Amino acid sequence: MTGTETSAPVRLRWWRVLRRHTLPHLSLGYAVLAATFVAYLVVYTGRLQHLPTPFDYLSLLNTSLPLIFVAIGQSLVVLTGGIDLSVGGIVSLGVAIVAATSGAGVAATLGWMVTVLIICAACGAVNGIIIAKGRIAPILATLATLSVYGGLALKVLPVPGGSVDPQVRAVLTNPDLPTGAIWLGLAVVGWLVLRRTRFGMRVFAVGSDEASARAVGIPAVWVKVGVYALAGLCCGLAAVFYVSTTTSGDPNAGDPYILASIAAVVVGGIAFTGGRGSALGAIAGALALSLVIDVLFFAGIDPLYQSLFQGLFLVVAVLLGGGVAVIRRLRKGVS
Amino acid sequence: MATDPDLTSAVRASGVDRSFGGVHALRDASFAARAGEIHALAGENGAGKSTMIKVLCGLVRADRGTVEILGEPVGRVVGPAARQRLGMATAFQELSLMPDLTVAENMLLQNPPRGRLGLVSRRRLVPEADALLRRFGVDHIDSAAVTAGLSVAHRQIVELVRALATEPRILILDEPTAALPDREVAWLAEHMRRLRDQGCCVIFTSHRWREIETFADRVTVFRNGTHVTTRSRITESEAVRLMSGRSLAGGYPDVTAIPVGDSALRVTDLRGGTLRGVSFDLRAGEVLGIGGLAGQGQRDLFLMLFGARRSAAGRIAVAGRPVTIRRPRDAIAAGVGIAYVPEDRKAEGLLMPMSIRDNLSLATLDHRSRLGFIRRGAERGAVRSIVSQLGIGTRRPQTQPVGTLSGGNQQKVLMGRWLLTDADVLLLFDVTRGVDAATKHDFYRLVAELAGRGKAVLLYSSETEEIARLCHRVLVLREGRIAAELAGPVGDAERIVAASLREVPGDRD
Amino acid sequence: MTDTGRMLRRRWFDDVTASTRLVVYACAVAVAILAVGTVVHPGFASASSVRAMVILASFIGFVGAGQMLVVLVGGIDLSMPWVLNAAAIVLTTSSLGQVGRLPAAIGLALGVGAAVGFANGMGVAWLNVPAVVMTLGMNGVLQGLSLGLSKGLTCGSCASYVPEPLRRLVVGQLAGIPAELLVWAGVALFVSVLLTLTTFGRRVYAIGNNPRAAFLAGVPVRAVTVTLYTLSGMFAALAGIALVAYGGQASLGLGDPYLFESIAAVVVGGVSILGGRGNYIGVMAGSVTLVAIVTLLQAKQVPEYGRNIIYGLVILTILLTYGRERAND
Amino acid sequence: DSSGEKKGKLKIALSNSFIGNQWRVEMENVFKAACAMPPYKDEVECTVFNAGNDVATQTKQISNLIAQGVDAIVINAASTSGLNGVVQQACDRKIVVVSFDNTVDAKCGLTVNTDQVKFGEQLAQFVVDQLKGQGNVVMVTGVAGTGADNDRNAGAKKVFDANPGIKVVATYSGMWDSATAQRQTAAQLPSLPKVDGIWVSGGTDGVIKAFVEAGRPMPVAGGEAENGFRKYMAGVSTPKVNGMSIGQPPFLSVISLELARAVLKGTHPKSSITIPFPMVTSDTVKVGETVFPDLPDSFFADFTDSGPNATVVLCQAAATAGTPCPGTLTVNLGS
Ligand SMILES: Nc1ncnc2c1ncn2[C@@H]1O[C@H](COP(=O)(O)OP(=O)(O)OP(=O)(O)O)[C@@H](O)[C@H]1O
Ligand SMILES: Nc1ncnc2c1ncn2[C@@H]1O[C@H](COP(=O)(O)OP(=O)(O)OP(=O)(O)O)[C@@H](O)[C@H]1O
Ligand SMILES: O[C@@H]1[C@@H](O)[C@H](O)OC[C@H]1O
Ligand SMILES: [Mg+2]
Ligand SMILES: [Mg+2]
Repeated sequence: MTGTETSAPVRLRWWRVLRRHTLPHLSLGYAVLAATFVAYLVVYTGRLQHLPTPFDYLSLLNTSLPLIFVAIGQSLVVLTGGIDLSVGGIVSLGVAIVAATSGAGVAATLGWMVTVLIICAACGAVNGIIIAKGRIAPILATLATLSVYGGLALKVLPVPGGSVDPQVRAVLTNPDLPTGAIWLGLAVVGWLVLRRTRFGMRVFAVGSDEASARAVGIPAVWVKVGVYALAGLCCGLAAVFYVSTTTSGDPNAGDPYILASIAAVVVGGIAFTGGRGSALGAIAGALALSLVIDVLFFAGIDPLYQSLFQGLFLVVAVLLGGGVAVIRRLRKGVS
Repeated sequence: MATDPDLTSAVRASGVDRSFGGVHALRDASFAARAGEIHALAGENGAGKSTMIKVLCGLVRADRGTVEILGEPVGRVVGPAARQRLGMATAFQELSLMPDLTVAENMLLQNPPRGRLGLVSRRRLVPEADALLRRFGVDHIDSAAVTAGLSVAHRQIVELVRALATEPRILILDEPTAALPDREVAWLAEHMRRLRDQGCCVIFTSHRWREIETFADRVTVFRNGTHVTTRSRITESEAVRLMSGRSLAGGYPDVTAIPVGDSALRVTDLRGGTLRGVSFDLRAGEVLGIGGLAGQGQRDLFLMLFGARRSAAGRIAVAGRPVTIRRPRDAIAAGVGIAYVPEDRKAEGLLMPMSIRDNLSLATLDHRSRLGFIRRGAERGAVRSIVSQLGIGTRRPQTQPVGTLSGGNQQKVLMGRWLLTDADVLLLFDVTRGVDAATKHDFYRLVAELAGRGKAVLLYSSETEEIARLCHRVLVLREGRIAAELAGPVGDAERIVAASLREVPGDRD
Repeated sequence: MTDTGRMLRRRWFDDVTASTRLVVYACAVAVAILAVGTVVHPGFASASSVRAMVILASFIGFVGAGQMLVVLVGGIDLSMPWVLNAAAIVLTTSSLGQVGRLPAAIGLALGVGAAVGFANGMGVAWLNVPAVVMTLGMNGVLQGLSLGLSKGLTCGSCASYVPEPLRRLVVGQLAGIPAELLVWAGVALFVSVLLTLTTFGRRVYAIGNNPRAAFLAGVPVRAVTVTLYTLSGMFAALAGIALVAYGGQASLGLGDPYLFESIAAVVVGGVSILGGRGNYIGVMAGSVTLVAIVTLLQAKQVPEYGRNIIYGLVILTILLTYGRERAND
Repeated sequence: DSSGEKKGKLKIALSNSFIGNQWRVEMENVFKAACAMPPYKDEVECTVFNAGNDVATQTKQISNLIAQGVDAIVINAASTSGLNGVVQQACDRKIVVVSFDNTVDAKCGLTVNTDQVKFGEQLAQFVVDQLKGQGNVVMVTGVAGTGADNDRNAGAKKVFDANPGIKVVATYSGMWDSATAQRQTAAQLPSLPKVDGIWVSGGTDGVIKAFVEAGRPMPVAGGEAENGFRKYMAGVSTPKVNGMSIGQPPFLSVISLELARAVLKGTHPKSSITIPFPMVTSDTVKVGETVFPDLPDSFFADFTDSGPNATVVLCQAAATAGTPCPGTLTVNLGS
């Protein structure tokens, strides 16, 4: 085995990299997404006697976008070995600001949206500084800032409300055209680019072993601050898309994203110990989690039992991932 | 003469203090090394060698004192990156490779190949890393492999190549040879000399005096965090005296008397992992060495005998009775008891923040408990007696965290844990790795004494010399099989090396 | 001072381990908040006020006990809210308010907690499911089962009151001391003895500090882990029993506030979230601290948003004071 | 599934947000019961869905309902404003949308609700009247950031501010949950002066229990329609409490169902409905009609309207088990 590989022609190298390095990280999220999608097609056609229509795909995409962005942010953080509970607070704050400032024309709205991105990134950076400079475990630091950012959201927008300009909506989450797909594509490209920057490599290095990363001269503190700031930015994007799909804001909007984003990251196959995984997996995970809701819907599950199936889905998805890993290990033999 | 006043110093540290919590790692320590020399830094475990190195390379901030690199004071600026820009490269004692990255990523992390748009070209990572490995003659390492899957020796090589490849003006290697097989040690020496000859300042640490003697142009000795002396010639016995403040009692124990005890551990056709059928019989009172090149199945053998890794097939009998060992608990309880002392005390042995007592009694809690409650009096007694028996340097064994002990004392605590189990079969896996000379000799005496008391010892060491000098008999492993059995005291390490190489195996593990 | 005296003092100080120091800090914070409270809001630290707060803290203390046990081995239990709720529902619907059925009902409720905890433990220890996932999923499973099987608590038997003796145990007095506090003291004694005097406790800390080393020293890592999650489930159930006794009847959503509270109490109590360090006295102090902060903010009529902000900032301050990890340069 | 489906049956779906309290369960139960009673039994095909307190999930459910081609959607929303986007899409496809309780802002949808500001006002006025304009009052509010909480609080504030003799000595949130309200009250009471009146947005029985446990004299109480509160009002539980109880009636779902049906059949104009809230005082509360000793404290007692002008009359089994009541159901949309 080893012998053939060392003398393998160069053209096989990409496959070697793919198999050893890329595939194992991507497989779980993709497999779960594929399985969920098949289940969706089955229950959908079973119920409605026809395949899903563009309308279904569009609304699936548009409603998933906020979770997808939060999940990307969460996956960056988890890749460094951390966790961010404050995503709920940051999304709420972003939503509150966009909603509270809406109705002042397209230009003003866009201006505020950019401002929101900056504010959310700043919130994330504050997390990063507390964690990296203050040396506080991420789960604890973000538990505290969750409360702070959530409080600010309530202050900014005491009652749900606001609106979004139809022109803005047509660009972000057009209900009739697949603009959402473009944004999703941009998110994927963004990740692929980030992964190929020195910063991106450093994120993995810090997540894999922070002490070693520091020893080889990687500024671990600033890498982490950067990662949390990026996570904040992702929450800001999620907030913008949230307001765009729902056409208004709610100061508690972010709450469901805390556990959902963690679940997406898990289903996406990113290791909680850091250093292993891909945001693309988390995107797949987020889509799968969104699809499960539709599967349950069309399967006609008694609403009282819905969370039972969602809980089972989570555990089973990860168990399957574990099973895949075990099989892969067995096939490779003990090394 | 305390400090070298040489003005041509490539690195110079003076009056450096550094403490961690209550532990003074360095006190008023000074160190200087010139360009164009190989400079060894010697001292017992905990003498402050690694801390000094970390201060030099900017990883640890000095509480007090000054550092100059190539004649420029660097103030108290911290950050290895700044030093790297000055041409300094370091390979650390606790390796600094990221386990989840590939070898290629680890090697090129700081300066990855760029493709279009200035982005990192992931396609060119592996070929470029391969080229580097080839340049240093170690292309048997797969640069596309995830680092965590590599053997310690291979990881050490990658760490070294990464440092060497920068063609540094100052190269610092902290215990580079501790995990290296002899052949790779020679490989490293060659590169150190080449760089020295090109005018590089090479600094390294080692606990193997032979290496210091043969490689180093000058030696600096540290003791208790301070500079003791810097000389170009120094004998081993004098060095040991300078390092420890005491002189070495004897060298290796006498192992000529061949024990004739009963079978303590009989292994028949053990397979699994890298093992492809290993059989032997270890007798009471015998020290049996396991030799061979690195990665020939030694580690798997020890782990499987102890139940820490699953075997695929094979039979094990302890004191003549067949036993099934699925997990360490089975091994501890098997017949007369099996004990395993690992080489990596930080990862596999000790609970650093917990007390010496807690660490010592962990494997024998059930012996000293009633209805699940720990019998504190009995525990205290047992701890006290083992502390004095092994001469563990502590005054508060019941409460002092084991992490505050020096490395040698930590290793003794780990040994003590297993002595408390009173197991008759001891699996000692490279227990002297990174242990200073004085403590090493304590261990040699202890091994001989245990064997003398009728214990059966299976011993592996990355220093072939130790196997040759400590064991009554040696089995040489090659590709998961016993390639040779050298009966009687081997005495000369060359015989083991020769047996390991007789049929030169491919470079793989 | 004599030499021996100085030596004794020194010895004592040296032996104060990091973990003990954290307990002292945690208690100091609780006292400090009460002191600040008295200054800004007279009567805040009166006997009756403190008593009321401590009783409320005991509920957090129960979930905190379970959370601490799993955190000690580097785990986490996110299934607390619905384990708690399920136990409360099981208790009322099986006791039907009758004293005679009480022992069985309590046993059943604790049994549900234990069973769920056991399942969590098996998933984490044997199937290698990350604790976050296993317990989060289990929370959903329990929510679905509780809602579905009790039909949303609208059934006739669901109306049952908690049998009176159990109610008295939470709201009554024993020799002038609220009985609930005696229960809490009992829990504290149990957890502390378990962790400090038994072989089990020693093994828990060993696993928390270095699971690989503990395993190689013969510690049954999986068995201990499963036991801890089982205990965690039982403590969540105990909190459910106590809460339903306190309020008289079960309701849906009873456990919701206790997820983050249990984690917050554990960390304010000086337990390392990475495992291996901490003890229950600190968690008790942490529980009191959390209740005191909220009570004080409400007493000052701070609006909701302000309460959230200040609560977060206070916890951050506490963390920055003694929750920091070791510097690495 | 679709076997019993007759051509011409109206498809009406209930999309509820969260199901974390008993009010919601009853609300769904009476909806299901109504659907199983004539005339709905023969004319309407009903379905029920829960989304949890998550706007994205509810949005997806409503999208799926649109895809299914339902005729009308009855909504209790996770957010006042968060569903505007998808509701608009439903309207665009000529689906009748009726929201109730937590209503939706979207202009195109119809609403069925009580007047929440008046709700707060009336309870406050009762407390003020009973105290003859003099005394200390405690306000226990609901879930911050929701429309109903804000409206109720605003109504109460207006009344209390207008009466200088009334002093609000404490305001805190009971989260519309009896257990939480009880705990918060227990914590506050020791440091409060004599309390003469309480105004509770939800969780009233919990607040009263806290007074009982603290051995405090029982204040005048204005609160929600929890069965537990009414037990105190009726003297079924001791002590007897002098109070007024206003309920948000769970049968809002049934009225919404009827409104949707009537609009679809063209028998009612497309207009929203405000119904009077059922209200009882300690003098008018009646065992078996507005309070039920055998049902849980957390049960909402107003599952049916009563009196000669009742909008809708339902039996107990409809609320507890979702089983149909005997006879035909008449819903009076008249006011
Ligand atoms: N990060 C740290 N935290 C606490 N103590 C430390 C730390 N680093 C080093 N020490 C302590 O400082 C002292 C000096 O350690 P150092 O690693 O410099 O010794 P060394 O000479 O390199 O020993 P060895 O030969 O075992 O590598 C030891 O007592 C060690 O326990
Ligand atoms: N920290 C660890 N490192 C490596 N392997 C581990 C570790 N913990 C558990 N294992 C694996 O788990 C297996 C059993 O571990 P453990 O002794 O903890 O189980 P146990 O609870 O004693 O089992 P049983 O319930 O069957 O007695 C071992 O074979 C080993 O492969
Ligand atoms: O309107 C409220 C309803 O939304 C909630 O679910 O239960 C209590 C009611 O007052
Ligand atoms: Mg060292
Ligand atoms: Mg076991």
